[in-house]
Amino acid sequence: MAQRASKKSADPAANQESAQVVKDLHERMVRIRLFETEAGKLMEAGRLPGFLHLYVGQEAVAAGVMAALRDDDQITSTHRGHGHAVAKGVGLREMYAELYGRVTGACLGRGGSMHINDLTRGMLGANGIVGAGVPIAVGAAFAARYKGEDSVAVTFFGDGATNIGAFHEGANMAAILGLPVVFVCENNGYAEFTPQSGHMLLTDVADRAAAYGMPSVIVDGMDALAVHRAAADAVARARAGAGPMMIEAKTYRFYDHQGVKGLRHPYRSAEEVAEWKARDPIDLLEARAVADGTATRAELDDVWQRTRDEIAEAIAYAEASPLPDPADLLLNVYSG
Amino acid sequence: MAQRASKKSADPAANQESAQVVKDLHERMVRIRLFETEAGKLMEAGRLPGFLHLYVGQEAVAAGVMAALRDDDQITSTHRGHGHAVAKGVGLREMYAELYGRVTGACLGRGGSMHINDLTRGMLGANGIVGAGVPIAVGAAFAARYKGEDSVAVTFFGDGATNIGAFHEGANMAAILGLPVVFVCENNGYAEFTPQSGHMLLTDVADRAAAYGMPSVIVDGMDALAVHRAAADAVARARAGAGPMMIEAKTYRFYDHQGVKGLRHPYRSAEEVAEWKARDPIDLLEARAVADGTATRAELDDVWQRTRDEIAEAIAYAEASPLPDPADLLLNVYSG
Amino acid sequence: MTIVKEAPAAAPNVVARKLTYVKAFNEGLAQAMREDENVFVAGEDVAGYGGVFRMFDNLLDEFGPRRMIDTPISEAALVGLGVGAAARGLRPVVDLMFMDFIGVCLDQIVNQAAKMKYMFGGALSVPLTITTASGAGLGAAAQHSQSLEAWLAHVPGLKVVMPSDAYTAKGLTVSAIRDDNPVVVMLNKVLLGSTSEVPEEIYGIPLGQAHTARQGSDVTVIALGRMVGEALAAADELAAQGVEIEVIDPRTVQPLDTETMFASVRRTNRVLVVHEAVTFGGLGAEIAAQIQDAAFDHLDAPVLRIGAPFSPVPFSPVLEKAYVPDRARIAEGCRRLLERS
Amino acid sequence: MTIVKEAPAAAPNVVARKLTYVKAFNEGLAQAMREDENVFVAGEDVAGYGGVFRMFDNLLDEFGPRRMIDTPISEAALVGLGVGAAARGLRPVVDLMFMDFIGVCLDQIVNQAAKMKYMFGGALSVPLTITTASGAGLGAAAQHSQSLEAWLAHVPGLKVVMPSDAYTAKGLTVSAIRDDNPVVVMLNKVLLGSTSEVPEEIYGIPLGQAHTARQGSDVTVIALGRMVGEALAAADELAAQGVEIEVIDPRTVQPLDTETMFASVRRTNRVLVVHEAVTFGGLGAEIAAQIQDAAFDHLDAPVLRIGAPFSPVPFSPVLEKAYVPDRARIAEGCRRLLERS
Ligand SMILES: Cc1ncc(C[n+]2csc(CCOP(=O)(O)OP(=O)(O)O)c2C)c(N)n1
Ligand SMILES: Cc1ncc(C[n+]2csc(CCOP(=O)(O)OP(=O)(O)O)c2C)c(N)n1
Ligand SMILES: [Mg+2]
Ligand SMILES: [Mg+2]
Repeated sequence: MAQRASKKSADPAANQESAQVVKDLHERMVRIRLFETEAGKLMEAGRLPGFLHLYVGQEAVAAGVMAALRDDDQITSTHRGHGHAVAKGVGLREMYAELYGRVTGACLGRGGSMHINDLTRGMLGANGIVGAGVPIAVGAAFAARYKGEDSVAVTFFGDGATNIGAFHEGANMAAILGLPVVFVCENNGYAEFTPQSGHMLLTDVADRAAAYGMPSVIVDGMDALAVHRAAADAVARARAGAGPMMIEAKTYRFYDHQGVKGLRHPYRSAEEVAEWKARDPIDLLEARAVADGTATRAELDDVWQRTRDEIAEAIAYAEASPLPDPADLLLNVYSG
Repeated sequence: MAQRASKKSADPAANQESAQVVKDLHERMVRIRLFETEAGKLMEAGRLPGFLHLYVGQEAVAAGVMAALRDDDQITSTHRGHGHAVAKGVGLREMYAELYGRVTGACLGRGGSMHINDLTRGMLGANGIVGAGVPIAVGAAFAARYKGEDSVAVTFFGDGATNIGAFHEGANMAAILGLPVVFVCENNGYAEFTPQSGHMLLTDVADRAAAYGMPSVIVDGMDALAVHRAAADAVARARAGAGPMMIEAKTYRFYDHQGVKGLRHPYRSAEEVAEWKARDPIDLLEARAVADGTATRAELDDVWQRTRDEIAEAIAYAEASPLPDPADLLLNVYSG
Repeated sequence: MTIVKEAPAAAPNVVARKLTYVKAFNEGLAQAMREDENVFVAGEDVAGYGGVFRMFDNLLDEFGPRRMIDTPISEAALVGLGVGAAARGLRPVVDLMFMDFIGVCLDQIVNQAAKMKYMFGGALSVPLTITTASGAGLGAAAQHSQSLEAWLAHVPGLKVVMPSDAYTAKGLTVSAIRDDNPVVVMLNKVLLGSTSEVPEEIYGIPLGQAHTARQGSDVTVIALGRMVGEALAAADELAAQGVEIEVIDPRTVQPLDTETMFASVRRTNRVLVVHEAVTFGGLGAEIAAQIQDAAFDHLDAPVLRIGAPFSPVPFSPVLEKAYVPDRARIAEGCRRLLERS
Repeated sequence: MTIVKEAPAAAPNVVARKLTYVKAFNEGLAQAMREDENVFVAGEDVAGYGGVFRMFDNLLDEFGPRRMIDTPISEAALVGLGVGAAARGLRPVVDLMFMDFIGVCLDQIVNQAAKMKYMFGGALSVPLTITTASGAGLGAAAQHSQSLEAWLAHVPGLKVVMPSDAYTAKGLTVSAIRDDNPVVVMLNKVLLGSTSEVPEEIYGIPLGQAHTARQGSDVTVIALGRMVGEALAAADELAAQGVEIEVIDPRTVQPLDTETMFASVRRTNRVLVVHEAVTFGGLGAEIAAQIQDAAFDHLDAPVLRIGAPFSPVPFSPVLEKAYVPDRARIAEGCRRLLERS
């Protein structure tokens, strides 16, 4: 049975959290939110090619986990990877430039949304194949241990992804090899348009960890501090050599599976959407921060404003960037 | 947590088992044992091409499960499939002829040991790919329900096979679709030469069933009656529409992973082998049958003798059978 | 784009009606489901949502949850479900969404579905249809844009069709479902919204029969899937310059109707093969190898192949456009062939 | 079988020493592990047992459990482990035992390992080596006997080598490990026990460089993997009849050294390509397509392809023997080519 950490976050102990951490989480979340809402607008305006799987609503998970990581810790991500990349510190300019397909992009315009990566930040890539990032993170953790480093690897995946073989194989592999991998399931209740109840019989994805002899914990994925505490524990555990662990963060996506379309869609009831929106992870953190005096409204607003400016600048950079040269079609197919 | 059914078999209630069932189980086990030991000898003598993964030691599982099935119930099997085929009623002549690569074989000589099948007996094939039979059984169960029939599908797999994606996906698929599939894990403690402790952290494979919301039971895989009772329960449950269930049978193979070589090999200790051999499933059943008066020694011996004759005849048939004609190389690649 | 349409035998009074490629597929599937109670559909979001490409729209309403099955993201189990159900007499249609995902379930397609009949000594058939969307052109990048027909056509026991327009999307799908073998239906993502005339009643298009989409005497262009339309456009352009291109649409790439190709090449003496897949190891290689053998004495120039360069599919539209073959490259290829004495 | 051996540059005093194919592989791997601390091996039963084909014998003793990793039966995770470790600077060697198993892990090979560098804009390299045993001839039937090089060679970003003897088994393995790209080493099961001269010290064989195993003026035979030995045997037989066959061993099928082939064909004017894989869509198609293009005016006969018939690999030895190409069929093919004016 997975441990439930969600309770903890209602605990008065939460108030002890250092103001530093709260501000860090807030900043990461705001960056993600603005990056994504602006990307959504650009897409609606027909300015971006390809697909976008927006992360809006799930910011507490990326922020909470990434705040527990070092630059040399590695992550593997999913089709819904912008939030992870932003939170891990990938440059906004390079990210937008990539969405625009510019040569200054994170993938030189070759990869697009689903392949954003930054090796200097330990971002081992978004991934277009559901579940495929899981074994890759296991390999990254293997390399860290092999080289005698104490970095860890974190792999993000959705509720739907836990039904694919690569997840199962990767989890068992990490467990039997005792590798420093943290498995973060972002359970947003849906795999595309199929509710969790339509793709598995379990209520808690975390219960799958037991099949690998792996401990697990369930957190409120709208509560950045709760996620952060759980992640810090799991990361510390992994770093200390105690092996992998799974975190299930219960969360929700505020936009459609792909694109922005809006919140309501036949597959989700208006009530359900409203309930989750009422627990917007940024609102929650801000309200708490203001209530307990960790930050003033003005300070928080300042973060939004600074980030807005940075985003506008990044978009302008992307738009001004040159396109790749078709003469370079074969660039980087092979090394050497 | 998996239910433990192994206790039950020590229960005095076991004695109530009808003599009919005991004799049925005995006969199936003897057939398997003799089929396999003779096949092993033929292989050692260089008379059979290809590989042989012998089932000796695990007879109680195939016999116990198959005695709970009807002809229209379907099974999918593994690389170690002879025991399942014999117990499901596939003809010994066709099986030997197949091992010899004769045109009278179960696969017309095209498939060999790892593809023996008999659709008239619900034997949907051995399989050379670990785990691949699992989703196929799920499909067979789907077809039964779709057609409004009440047959069930049983899929056999090893401890090692539960680490592969297809097992995971198939188990979850059966669970979410509520299909009449019985998952039988023959846990013989090894995946080739790797002990269970080297490929998973769990002691009981059955604990993996919980990841799919599937009930499970653990039985003594050397006790044919215990296996049979567990299988009868699971089959009845599935037939009644209550969905899939997993049975873990703890068992052991008396020969090497492939071929016969003998019992001892560096990867298994002599003590371990001796302990398991002391619990030979046929000896156990025979001892109990004689002790409680279900059968006389003479009756049991008669089964051995009759089976021996039948096997000798089947081998003679196989040896006398013609080889396939190379002119027919393209036979059965396509239908129609 | 003009395609010589085969009138279905049983339909003399068909009124010309245009349908999109995806609607034609959908109509063929629905009719095949009406025709045979044993046909069902399984895949991710095929039922409740109607498929991410709208391929399965309205089918849940008509056929209900018994025959329209939403599955978890478990492609190996999904194809396996189809194999097991087909082995037991049903006619499953399983959908793989993007063709690029076959890497996670190829064992079930290649080692199970395709080989089962053979390995089992003919004891059963596996009338399984696998539908999937292939092709580049939507900025979907390297893991969502591939054309992998060369892998599948190399597998004994499989059949593979590549509809090139709405008419073939419907007819080939119907034939795939009616066929007793595993058949992969490779729809093309860019074509989904394209229209052509489609008869209303159910019709099949014979598998393994190529179609001469345009007749011409100067160069034979053999084009796969979406490239058929590009070849026809190139032919229009060249016709204005007095060059007559013959365009052959194989429709089925396994089995491949090479006789139609040979006959054409023996008349035109020049041939170009074009597909979206990377050239190296693509189906064009097989076609070229067969033609140079069968029509050796008839060729005035080597068989010319046009495909993608040897790289993953790039994301940036400016690169993707340069990557995928198009009418301009086909026309230029034809001109090059004609220059060769 | 006699093969012209390249003397490694750095080894002037090598004493002729024969080794089996599998031992040569093993020696090359061990030396590569000694050379580079970042090389490790992972796979099923590779450590404790030394591999089911004895490919990894004694490596656990020398390199210990840190560098020799037994894994669960989880090929997707196994290859993924290699991809992730390679992305982080190690040089993993992951073993897939039978090549037929790639169907369960092709996504990690094709969509991850092969495309990662490209998709990531060149941010990293994936120096991953995948070893596996391919080929028919052991009565292992349809799911344990395939030669699937055509699939892999069709994938941009991958390299693929097919050692044809002990010498190349060692040298190509070493080069695969030293290479900064994902390389699949396709060993041949039937050759495992065959011997040839193998230098003791570590040496690489350049990837993408074909080797002329025998010179001749009448027909060029391009043979893959085990077929090289068969071609050389056929050449011996034909030499006795006064026909001189040139035998080319591509060694690497991706990238493919076509220049060596073209040069040969321009001299012999007749060419035969032979491989174990089914002919349709096999690598012979690509080779034939390229040769008919590059040497169009030099061919006295169409490029002839010899491969397996379009069927899964049969079990019964009498069928398997008829199925796999051999020296007799190669010799007969050469004669047919020579008959053609
Ligand atoms: C192997 C594979 N199958 C299917 C898809 C198509 N697909 C992309 S995202 C997605 C749903 C994923 O659900 P989940 O893991 O819960 O992540 P979420 O989208 O909710 O973040 C699917 C089915 C894919 N990309 N890869
Ligand atoms: C996908 C795949 N990987 C590896 C193998 C090689 N292989 C055959 S049997 C086997 C071990 C299976 O172990 P288990 O499932 O416990 O069955 P057992 O042999 O013990 O009956 C392996 C690794 C295979 N056939 N298929
Ligand atoms: Mg989800
Ligand atoms: Mg086992």
